[in-house]
Amino acid sequence: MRLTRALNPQTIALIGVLTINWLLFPGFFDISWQDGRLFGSVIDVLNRGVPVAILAIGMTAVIATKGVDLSVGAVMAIAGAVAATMVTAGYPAHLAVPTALGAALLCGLWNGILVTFFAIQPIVATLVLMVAGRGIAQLITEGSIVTFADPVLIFIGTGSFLGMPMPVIIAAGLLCVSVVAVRSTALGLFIEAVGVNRAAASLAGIHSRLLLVSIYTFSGLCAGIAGIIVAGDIRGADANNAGLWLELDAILAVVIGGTSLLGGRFSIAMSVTGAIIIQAMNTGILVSGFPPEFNLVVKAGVIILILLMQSPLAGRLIEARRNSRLLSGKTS
Amino acid sequence: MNRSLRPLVATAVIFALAYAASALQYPGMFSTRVLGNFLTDNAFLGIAAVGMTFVILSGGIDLSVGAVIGFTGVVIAVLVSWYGLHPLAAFAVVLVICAGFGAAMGAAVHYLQVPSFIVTLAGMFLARGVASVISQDSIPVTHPFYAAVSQSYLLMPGGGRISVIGGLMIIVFIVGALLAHRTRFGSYVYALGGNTTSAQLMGVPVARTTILIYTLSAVLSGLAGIVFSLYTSAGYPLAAVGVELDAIGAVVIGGTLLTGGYGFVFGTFIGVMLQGLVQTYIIFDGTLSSWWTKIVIGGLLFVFIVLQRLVFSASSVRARGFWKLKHE
Amino acid sequence: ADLTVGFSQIGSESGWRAAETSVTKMEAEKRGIQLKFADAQQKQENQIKAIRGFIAQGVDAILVAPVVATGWEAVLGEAKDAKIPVILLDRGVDAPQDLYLTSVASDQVEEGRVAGRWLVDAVKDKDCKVVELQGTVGSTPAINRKKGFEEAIGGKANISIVRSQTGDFTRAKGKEVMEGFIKAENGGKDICAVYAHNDDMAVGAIQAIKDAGLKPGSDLLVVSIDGVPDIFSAMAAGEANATVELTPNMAGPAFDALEAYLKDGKAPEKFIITESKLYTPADNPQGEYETRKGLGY
Amino acid sequence: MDHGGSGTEFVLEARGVSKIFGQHRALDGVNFGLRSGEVHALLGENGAGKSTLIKILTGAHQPDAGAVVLDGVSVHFRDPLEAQSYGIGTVYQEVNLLPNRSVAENLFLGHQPTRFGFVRKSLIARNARALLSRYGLDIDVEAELGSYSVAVQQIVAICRAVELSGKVLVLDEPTASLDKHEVDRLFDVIAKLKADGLAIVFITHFLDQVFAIADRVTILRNGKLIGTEPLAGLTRTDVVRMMLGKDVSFVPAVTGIEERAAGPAMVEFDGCGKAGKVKPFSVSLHKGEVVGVAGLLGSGRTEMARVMFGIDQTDCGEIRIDNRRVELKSPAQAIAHGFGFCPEDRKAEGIFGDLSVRENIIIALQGKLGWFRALNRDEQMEIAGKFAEDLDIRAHSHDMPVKLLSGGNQQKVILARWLATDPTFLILDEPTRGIDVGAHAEIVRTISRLREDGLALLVISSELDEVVAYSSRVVVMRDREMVAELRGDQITPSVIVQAIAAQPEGETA
Ligand SMILES: Nc1ncnc2c1ncn2[C@@H]1O[C@H](COP(=O)(O)OP(=O)(O)OP(=O)(O)O)[C@@H](O)[C@H]1O
Ligand SMILES: Nc1ncnc2c1ncn2[C@@H]1O[C@H](COP(=O)(O)OP(=O)(O)OP(=O)(O)O)[C@@H](O)[C@H]1O
Ligand SMILES: O[C@@H]1[C@@H](O)[C@H](O)OC[C@H]1O
Ligand SMILES: [Mg+2]
Ligand SMILES: [Mg+2]
Repeated sequence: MRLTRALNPQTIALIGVLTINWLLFPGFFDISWQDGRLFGSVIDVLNRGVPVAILAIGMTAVIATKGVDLSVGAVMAIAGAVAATMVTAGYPAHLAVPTALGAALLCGLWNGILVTFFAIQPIVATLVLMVAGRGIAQLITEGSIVTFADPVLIFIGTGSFLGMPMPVIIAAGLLCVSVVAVRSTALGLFIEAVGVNRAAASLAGIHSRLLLVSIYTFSGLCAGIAGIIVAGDIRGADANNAGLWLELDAILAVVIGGTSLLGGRFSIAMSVTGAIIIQAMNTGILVSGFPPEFNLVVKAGVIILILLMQSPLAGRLIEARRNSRLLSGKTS
Repeated sequence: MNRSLRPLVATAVIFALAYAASALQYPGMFSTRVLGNFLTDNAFLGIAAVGMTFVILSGGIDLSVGAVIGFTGVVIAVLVSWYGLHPLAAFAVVLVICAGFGAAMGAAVHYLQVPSFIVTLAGMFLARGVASVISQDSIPVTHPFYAAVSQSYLLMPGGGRISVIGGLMIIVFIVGALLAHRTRFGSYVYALGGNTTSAQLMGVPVARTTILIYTLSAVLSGLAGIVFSLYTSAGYPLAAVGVELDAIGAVVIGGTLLTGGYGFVFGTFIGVMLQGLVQTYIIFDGTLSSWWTKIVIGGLLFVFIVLQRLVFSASSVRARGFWKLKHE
Repeated sequence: ADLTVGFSQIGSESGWRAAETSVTKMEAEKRGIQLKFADAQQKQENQIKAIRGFIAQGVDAILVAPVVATGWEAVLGEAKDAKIPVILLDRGVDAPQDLYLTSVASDQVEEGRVAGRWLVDAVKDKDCKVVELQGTVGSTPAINRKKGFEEAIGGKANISIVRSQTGDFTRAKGKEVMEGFIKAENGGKDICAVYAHNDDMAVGAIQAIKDAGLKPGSDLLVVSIDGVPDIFSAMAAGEANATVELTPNMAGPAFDALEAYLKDGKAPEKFIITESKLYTPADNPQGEYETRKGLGY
Repeated sequence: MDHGGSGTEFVLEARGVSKIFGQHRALDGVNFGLRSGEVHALLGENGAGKSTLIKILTGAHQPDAGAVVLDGVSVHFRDPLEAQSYGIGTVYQEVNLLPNRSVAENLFLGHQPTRFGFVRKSLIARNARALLSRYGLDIDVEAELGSYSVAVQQIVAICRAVELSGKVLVLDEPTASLDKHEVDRLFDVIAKLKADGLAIVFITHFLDQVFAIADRVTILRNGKLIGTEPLAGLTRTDVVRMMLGKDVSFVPAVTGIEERAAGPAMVEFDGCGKAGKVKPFSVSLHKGEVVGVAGLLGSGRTEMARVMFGIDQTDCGEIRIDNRRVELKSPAQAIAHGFGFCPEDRKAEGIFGDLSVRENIIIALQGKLGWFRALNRDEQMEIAGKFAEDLDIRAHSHDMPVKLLSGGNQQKVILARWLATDPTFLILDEPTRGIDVGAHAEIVRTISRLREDGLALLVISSELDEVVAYSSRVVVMRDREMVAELRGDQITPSVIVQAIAAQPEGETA
């Protein structure tokens, strides 16, 4: 039982991608200790996978409620822009970071209100901020890349703790906190209930509106954290490019992780695994030396493979074989 | 008036009002020239949006649209410029390729039961990817046929032009509307959007219909790619990035529900025109910075959606009465 | 002399382009030209729409920074029919030359060559493995800068490009790709130089090099293109070795040519090529940084 | 697997059909034969496999073993469309057609007449009107189906199936949401079709209806065939015994349960109502009391319950609990006061299809406890196990998705959900709809037991026998208005029927 659960399609896919990376680049698993931190391709996969992984944490909750949040990329840009402009204007990081997170929170709240109280379909409601949000971010930076030297922000993006890159620590922390929050309280059950049948959830006494608004707000918050990390990483806020198209990667991560876009059952940890799979693939392309024009084709191929593996069809084929065995076993 | 037509009429009225308001501010916008430009400049978007309408009506989504446009352009350019094929022959070839591509996506959606969002996302990567593998550079198409097409147009009074591609878009909209509202296939599309299980039990050929829907969307994206190629006389793998989002926006602004089952092809036309109007207005204004442009586009999208929401709920509260509001 | 000029800009994808936009606005203001600005958000179709919109409004001239080279014939023809002069900024087009008044642009192939020649001089006869950070796959500057650089190092057996990937012209991707290169090339010890198609990617790469415990500027040479402020501050810190300037002031020469043309019908030169000037630490990087800081990069 | 074209008396036949879902054998070597010109009732407990069998017969499921034989020839229907093309029309259980399309389109979807490839809309509308008028339904056929009540939708579904059935008509619980008048009409139609030589399969849990129209019955239990017999020789008790494998004393014939008006009321709705939905009504309940609510379809019973549960907020009057005035702004508040509500539309408002039986049972309790006081798995298991046992919920595992349970078991799960919250006041809207005789009796018994335990219950039901059996008072609704409150001796089916049918005072027929 334990073993079969560990051997889910996601784990197999991750192992597969890592193995291919290793075949293409034998040094893939080499890890060394350098300047007080771990150093190697595998660490890069984790570190670079962080923004999508963090987005995916929030996105999982949103998708579990049958929604989707297209604005996370833009919200990342906003958070980065706020933090960067504040520190360059001389505010200390301990003020800039909360303000940036607050801005991201507000963005999420806005989405939540549109979805819940205006009853606008999530994909459209968040499309608004996806388009306008990047504009807002650029408005804050006035179109330029705001470079900063604030040590705290830079530490958030590039520092390390116990040898691990700071972003990985933050993501791991967020993962733990959110898994505990949903699984050791009734939150997870409520989220699934609202995603499966919102009308029934309301009748069962679940405050579904409050829950939905909180979840979009949480997704905004996650995007804010990712935005600050990305800004800290390059020591600057690039409003035009930060988080560009990452919403698609985040959704993809969630789906690869096995959460259905139709809402209901979800697993945050699996979504994070999905994010790591995507990054392993990207890093694999980088170290393997493929010409860049093949990047998208490779990506498409891997996605198709993973989805084939996960498809209910595969499950049904297995089931059909088992049933016919069961039945023939009976007659004999 | 038929109640279900109300959102459509509302959208049309919003467009008329918005156009009147912009024309008051910039009288130059009220000319056949600008109207003609609306048609020509949005032809590829409009054609792709018709396909998107079908997909959305059926409860799905197609993210591969922009990539297919880019891919089509590159293939046409390669066939015409490198292999000397006549453009019409090249068009036929790409439409067949697109049909196969769409059918494969539809089959994946149906048989593998993978959400269309993901299938078409993979399709998007694949189409863009193959296009850039074929050529990274933009390839010019120089062929007398292209010149002839771009020089043929209907002159309207006031100097406006209805170009071949603008006319083609109108034809696609008419055919699309007939297909959606007047054929069995159309009713199957709505049936899928209403409730797939019911549709299946009622005898709708779900597999065939799903495959046809994505085939139609891909073929129309291919046609949009042909139009784009005529529009720019070139093929470029990065062409039409993000057009799928514009198309989704047009469909939704046009009153079609993203959850499927409700909407009109003609609404999409108004949606496309509204987006064209917003862009033209911003250009006439000419003072918006890069960022204000984005903010204003997002803001207007918001306004249109909210307006529509209001109209839609106004029309449903009264007529659906007491027993449908339950589901809140 | 109240001129109205429409300007169709590609977008705001890089620091350099933001600077070009703001310099263009400043130049217009300086001359009392009313500038109608349209941001195309990276899409050619939007640029065509914008040009059509400018024609419908009857502007006096149009500036375009074309996102791709192809596909302009029809719309430029319309501008010509409407007798509106068009000036191309910073990138060229594949269209008959009579369709535009002039083109103010750098020679992107030359930019690549300048960078390449600098490297050839810098490494002399030493063996040098170069990693290349390309711009957006398929964009003209990426294609041309690659070509120019390869030309310049062409005859040299000791210099070779060992890895080349796209960094999408952004810092973040530049950093990520460089990290990959470092891992793939023996912790970066085998790499002798980085060539980035723009400074933003180079800035990202410099950070990746530092993170790997190597010294950019000495362990690995860094050469790139654009001349944005941040690369000068890196140069001042000894972390970058050379950049090829791409001036954001394309509009100045363009407006000069336009004004002369409108005044006495003097057709300007068809191609006004801006200088692709090489800057190295010898060129007072700190001073360059200060002068550029306020230009909206 | 081909059984060849040997002559047979049956139009449609299942031979040794088996179907396995996951680990569960829903059908096990079942034989079933259908003759022309007969009404064949298919009976069995909830979850016996009736719906599964007809889904296999009509191409909606594929059998894992065995064969479907049409006119003596083994067939493999790929999908319902193919079955339709052979003249098999079906009303599936709980399928609501397409709420987003017009009535006319729902009737003719898939075989709309066309000209030059275009659908002939006006012809379809005309045909639709003609078809529906045969059932006495005169509605706008171009309006969306979803804008009509469940009853209307059910009739449309039946019309559609009849229209498609050249040979075989299959009706899976078609009468669950119809009232007597409409059922009678349906039976007239069935009689006519039978005379025309159609073969008709009829599934229901109303034994009266079986005895009214069926010629033969086939009984399934636990996926196995118990037998097929002519109805003529059978009594109700025989049928029930075959279905359940044991005897059941059906609804105890007690009437006139004594009122507990002594002492103060526990909950009082005093002049509550909601404009446009239900006119002001006054109902009060004491501990240990069941108030029945009777009325025709659409008389506003559900709307009354919704106001009572805080789903719709009353816009007049006041609500008192133990003589203290309270506001009910949401179901959550009502639940906090000890209320519970089993909705009528089980699928749309009741069950969480993808969640497990266990989660479906504990969810309201958890909702009451809040986000932080989470029940752990063992606690959940214990609660689910207890109530599943109390209510005899048949699920092979409490971790299986509830959507895989049969309808009756789903209904019991929802009841269990509310019992788990230890309520003081429970509102049940049509709790026995679609439930088999055994479960039906059990639910009626449960209601009585809960009453004895001191709960106050408000039970909406269309089955007057049942209402009479457990109510100490009966509220009658008509035209969204509470028109009578019957007590004591007045609680008999005939008095209730009179109250339902009477014209309001001062009005003439
Ligand atoms: N798709 C499915 N997957 C798994 N199990 C299923 C599925 N459909 C039905 N079952 C199971 O098969 C059994 C038979 O179900 P079926 O719906 O045929 O019962 P039924 O006799 O029609 O009951 P009811 O009277 O409640 O409608 C039940 O135990 C049910 O849980
Ligand atoms: N068959 C119908 N025809 C017309 N109107 C209907 C019908 N069914 C319901 N309605 C409308 O819905 C209102 C309230 O319905 P509600 O569901 O509360 O009634 P109900 O008595 O609970 O009936 P049901 O037993 O079907 O639930 C009615 O007053 C009526 O206006
Ligand atoms: O960095 C610049 C890039 O963003 C732009 O698109 O073209 C010129 C480049 O130098
Ligand atoms: Mg059934
Ligand atoms: Mg009711």
